Amino acid sequence: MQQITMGQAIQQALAEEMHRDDSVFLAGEGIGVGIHDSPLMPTFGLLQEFGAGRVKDTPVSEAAIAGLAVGASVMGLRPVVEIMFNPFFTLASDQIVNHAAKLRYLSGGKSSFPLVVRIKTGAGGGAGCQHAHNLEAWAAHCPGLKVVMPGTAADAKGLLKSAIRDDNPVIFFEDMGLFFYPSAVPEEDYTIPIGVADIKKPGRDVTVVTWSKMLGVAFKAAAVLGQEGIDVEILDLRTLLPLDKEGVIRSVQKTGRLVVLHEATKTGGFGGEIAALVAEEAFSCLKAPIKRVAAPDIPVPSSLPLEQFYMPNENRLIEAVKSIVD
Amino acid sequence: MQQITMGQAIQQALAEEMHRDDSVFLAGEGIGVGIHDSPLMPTFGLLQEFGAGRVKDTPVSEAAIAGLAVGASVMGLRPVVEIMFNPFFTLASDQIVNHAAKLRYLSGGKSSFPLVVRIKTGAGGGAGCQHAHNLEAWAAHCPGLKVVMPGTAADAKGLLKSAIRDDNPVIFFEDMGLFFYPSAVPEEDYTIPIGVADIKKPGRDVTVVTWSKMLGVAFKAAAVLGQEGIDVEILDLRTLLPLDKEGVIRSVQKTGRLVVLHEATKTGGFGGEIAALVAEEAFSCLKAPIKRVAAPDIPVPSSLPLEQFYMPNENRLIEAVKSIVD
Amino acid sequence: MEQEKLMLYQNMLFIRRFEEKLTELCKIEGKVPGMMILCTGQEAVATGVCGALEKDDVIIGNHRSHGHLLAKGADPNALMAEIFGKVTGCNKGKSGTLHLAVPEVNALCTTTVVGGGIPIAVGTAFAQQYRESKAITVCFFGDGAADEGSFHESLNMAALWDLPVIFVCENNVYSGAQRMEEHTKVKDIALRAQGYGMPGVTVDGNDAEAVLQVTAEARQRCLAGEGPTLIECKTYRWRGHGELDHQVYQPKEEIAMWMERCPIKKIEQQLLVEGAISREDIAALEESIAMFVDDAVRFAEESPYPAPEEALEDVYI
Amino acid sequence: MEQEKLMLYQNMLFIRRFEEKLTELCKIEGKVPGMMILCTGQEAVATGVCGALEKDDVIIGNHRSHGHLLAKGADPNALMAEIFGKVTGCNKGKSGTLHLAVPEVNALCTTTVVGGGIPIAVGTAFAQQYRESKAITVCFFGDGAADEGSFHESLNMAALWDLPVIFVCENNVYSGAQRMEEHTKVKDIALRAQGYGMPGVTVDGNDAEAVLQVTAEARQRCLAGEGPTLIECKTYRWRGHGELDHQVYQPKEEIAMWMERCPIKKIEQQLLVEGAISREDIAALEESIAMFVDDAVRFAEESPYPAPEEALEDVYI
Ligand SMILES: Cc1ncc(C[n+]2csc(CCOP(=O)(O)OP(=O)(O)O)c2C)c(N)n1
Ligand SMILES: Cc1ncc(C[n+]2csc(CCOP(=O)(O)OP(=O)(O)O)c2C)c(N)n1
Ligand SMILES: [Mg+2]
Ligand SMILES: [Mg+2]
Repeated sequence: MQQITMGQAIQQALAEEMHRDDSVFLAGEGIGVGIHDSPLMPTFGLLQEFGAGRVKDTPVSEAAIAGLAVGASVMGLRPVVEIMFNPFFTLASDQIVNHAAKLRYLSGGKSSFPLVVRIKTGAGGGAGCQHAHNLEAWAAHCPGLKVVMPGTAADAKGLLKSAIRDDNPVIFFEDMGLFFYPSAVPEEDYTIPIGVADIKKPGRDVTVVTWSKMLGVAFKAAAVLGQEGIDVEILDLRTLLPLDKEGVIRSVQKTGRLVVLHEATKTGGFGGEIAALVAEEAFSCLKAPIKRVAAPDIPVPSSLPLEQFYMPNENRLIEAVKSIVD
Repeated sequence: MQQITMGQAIQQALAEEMHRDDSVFLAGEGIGVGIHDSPLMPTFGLLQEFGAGRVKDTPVSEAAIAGLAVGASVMGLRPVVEIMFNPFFTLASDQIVNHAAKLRYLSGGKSSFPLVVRIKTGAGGGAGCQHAHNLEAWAAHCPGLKVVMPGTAADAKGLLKSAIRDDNPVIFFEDMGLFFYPSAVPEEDYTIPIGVADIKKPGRDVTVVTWSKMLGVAFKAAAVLGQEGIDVEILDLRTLLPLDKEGVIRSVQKTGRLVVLHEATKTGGFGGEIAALVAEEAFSCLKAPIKRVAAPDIPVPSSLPLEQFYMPNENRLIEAVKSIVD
Repeated sequence: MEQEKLMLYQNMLFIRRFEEKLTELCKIEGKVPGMMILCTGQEAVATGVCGALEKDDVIIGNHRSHGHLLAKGADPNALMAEIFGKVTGCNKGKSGTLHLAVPEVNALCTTTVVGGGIPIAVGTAFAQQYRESKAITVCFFGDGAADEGSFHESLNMAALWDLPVIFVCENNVYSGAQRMEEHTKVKDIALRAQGYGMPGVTVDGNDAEAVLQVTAEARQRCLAGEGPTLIECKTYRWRGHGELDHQVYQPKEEIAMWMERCPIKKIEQQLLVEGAISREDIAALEESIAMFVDDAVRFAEESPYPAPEEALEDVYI
Repeated sequence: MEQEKLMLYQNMLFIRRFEEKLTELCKIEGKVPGMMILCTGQEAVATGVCGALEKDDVIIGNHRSHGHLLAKGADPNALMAEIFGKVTGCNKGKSGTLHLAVPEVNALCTTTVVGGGIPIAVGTAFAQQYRESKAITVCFFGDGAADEGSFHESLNMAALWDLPVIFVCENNVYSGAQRMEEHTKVKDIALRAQGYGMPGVTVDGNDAEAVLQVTAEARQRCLAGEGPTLIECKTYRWRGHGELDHQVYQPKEEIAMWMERCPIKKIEQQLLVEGAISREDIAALEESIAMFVDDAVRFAEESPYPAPEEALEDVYI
């Protein structure tokens, strides 16, 4: 299998879908000619391959970019637009939430809006809180949207393909921390279904539900805990909306314990939804309190040690797991 | 005590604070000369009383309205701006989330942003999903903001006064369904502290945590359940951020059972946070699963019977309570 | 030409009577949910613009769109039923009066978010350019919407890419309760077109023929690949923002003055003078329109509401 | 006048050397976190504008604001330490290079959200008007930011209310990797001012004196209650968008051409010709600046990082 980064995996997914279907086009700020000319960036080389008619560099106009996707999709095209960094989702959010998510419903099911909004996300670059602010919980609170947030290159490729082929608006979060590390990705054309969580590591004692970059943290913690005889099951949510409730419940039924891990700040984060789901529908299996490991309720600071303090890490996860496994 | 509506209570709070402190000013669409000239509307008569210098009717420009508040507040004024309907929060959200909430942090604590954003919210008017979309969970996921959502006229008045006097940005949600029904409101100058939940009805058997308009639904259900011998404690959250964790936990420690009730759609709603909090910090007191009663995961439909179906009601709450009390 | 004039007249009259009926219905408690926002007095814009369009052309509407939709050919029964919230409505009761969508006539989206339709029109026009179709997009919005950021971003992008879209700003003097001079310092919204490098035209929005004419020209430019146009139609809102608005801020004389300039009366006079139509023709037309409108109301009233659980449908495909 | 020219020269030179040092530091792995976005070549805008301001005047910056802040009088040590993420930085390490705030000199907010500072400038100017203070606000942003909706809403509102604010569009030909003509069809951003009913001025952004002059005039208009001005400063970004940008899209000849037009060299030549300064003076100045910059770096390097838990402070007051 090829060893490629998530940036490259996304690139492949975009290119393959553009070859497959000429109704797919891309738009966004700097997606054609960009200020970062690294071949590991998701849209690298696509302008050269597909031309300026299908790879549209746009002005710095997030609302218009999102509206472009809404309007083009109702006409039967399959736009894949990019919001450069997650905090700028705010600027596109009227189009995404009040339009992309609702217009099908408002049409009484007559129209559809097969669009994808790719959003780069994740702290760790030292750029501070106006570049890093994980807002997947916002998108996941909007019926009509699907919300995908992969944690591996292989998942990113398969899920992005599904997102592009999906007839509903899909918000696709890409953690930039994953753009640069290679891992195994199948060569052939494949898709991964939206709405299905994945057991990345089976385990007996405790379920860790996580997504995106935090998957790596979960693995690190699981390795340490394994040595201490605690067998962690890692459930990678992959999709936040529609939520794979059965997948989550099944795992907790097995282990009886749950820790949710995400990078976004704790209060109001999507971890609350997972905990609530389990406390509602799998209560009787629970042997211990449900723990959440997440960023503290602060904006992402810029200074290195502060940013590290912000970021949830394996130590905090290990501590949380141990506090409920005796 | 005077019997006034929440609209009038807000009016009084605004007028009294404007009299008290000339750094308070209002801005928003149609807050001076409005298309609704009902004396029950929150800003009715204030233009006449305070003049066009302090009651600023603005163009339809939500981002600029919010930015106006950010800039004016850092200069020491105390802006109270209005976003006409909750879905339009999206258009102001960059200013609110990336600026109002973060700029104090980014200044290293040197600057402060004592602003209030009033947002009218709530389904029930038949206007459909672009006018009604309860997004308090978005605001509550943003460190740096305070989020208030009163359920009675008296609370609205006292909390709005606190919000205006608070040195932090406060998002103040007003459910329009409460604008028109009178209830008792103290005459004298008083404030209600932000961050303190209120037991609106003490009870023994089950805690219902709710806020805003749903408080009325909780009371209706509690009356019925009371007759059947189930003693409901109604905890009105009033403030979502900072969250009164102790208040919630104390109540659940007493009753051992929790139902969260809110009007917003269920998945990703702030009910998840409450459930998660309790499942994490008061797990051992829980005698039954935690239930959430909320709107289904759909946009607010316009047609009357559909909108009624959308709206959480006492029957659903009664059913949820009964399912965990035996 | 005569034919065109007649068509404009009939369409305007239909819209007028359709909405007058809504004014009546509004007064009956619980008949029609939500707000009721009418275009009475502005009918020349909808009919003039749509008169220059082909079926394949797309229109994007706003909160004041009954006229746009009817002018584009939407079925009045389905509209009326939707306004009533009935299951036979064009959107099964999910939309109501404020966000009517009628894809059958390429009225693809109506949005009540002020300015919200403008970026979407950029998208539909982009699709038309991408597919090299011979159709264009028209986006209707008000003078107030021209203050929204979405207006700016969209016009810049549309001009940049020479998209086949016409931006129709229906300047009816008011944005909510604000007069034009209370929400912007410029006298003409059309002025702003220069800032994007596109032509901006001002036209008498109460003259349906003039509106049709400038629209047709702009449409030709679109089809020739010469890009978008901003057309500002100067007109007036006879009624309040919505039917609950008591118009306390609208000078009575101003309303009277504009009622003098009724777009329907204007064209009716011309048709009478030119002998293209007689008083009897008008009476007959009025009667037939009344019948259609009554039919629509009957259809709406007799139609059932959707079953409550149908609220759960149509979120996803 | 001579004095002013000298001041502009010194300020520009300081900014240049300060940022050249950052270019160096960037190459050392882990020295300075985040992006590094410099204004090299554009110094005349910051210094010219701030040269016309008083201490009480407020400036609002963007992602490319080192120059703005230094020109407004910010302490270079505190800036450098902040850029390093140290606790002695002007924002205790929370901000870093991209959102430096220096309230001490009324540099109240720097935001890296493109266009995000423009509505805030409306707010600070509103407060100045409300309090009838004799101060004004200046908002710096780029040509790219002029495509954001926030630009539009803000300029309209500022003009409507005659707010004392100057909108300074630093047109450095590029918005990210897009040339001006790739992101808008207009040649001059200043043109857009008409659409809001405010004056729009274009000025050579590499001529610090000219910039100071138009700013001073606009400031007078603000203070006279005549409202805002949009000033477009035509300049050029010598370096990439940030220090990681390899500038593949920037023609070498274009860069060379603009380096010929260096704002610092230009004024230096004049000062030399006019005899206001000698080669020796320049050498001495360079030396003194180098010392200050080195001091700043030393201060930053020797300062401790904040303790991790300090991340929890300063969210609320
Ligand atoms: C984003 C947004 N802000 C505010 C409103 C409330 N609102 C509805 S219509 C309107 C005025 C719009 O004026 P204009 O664009 O001139 O259209 P007109 O009503 O005159 O046809 C306002 C403020 C809204 N629907 N959407
Ligand atoms: C809202 C937003 N969108 C995108 C970006 C990413 N970005 C940073 S700077 C920039 C280009 C800005 O160009 P311009 O306004 O001309 O300023 P310049 O960099 O040329 O000084 C972009 C797109 C951002 N920071 N904020
Ligand atoms: Mg109008
Ligand atoms: Mg630029």
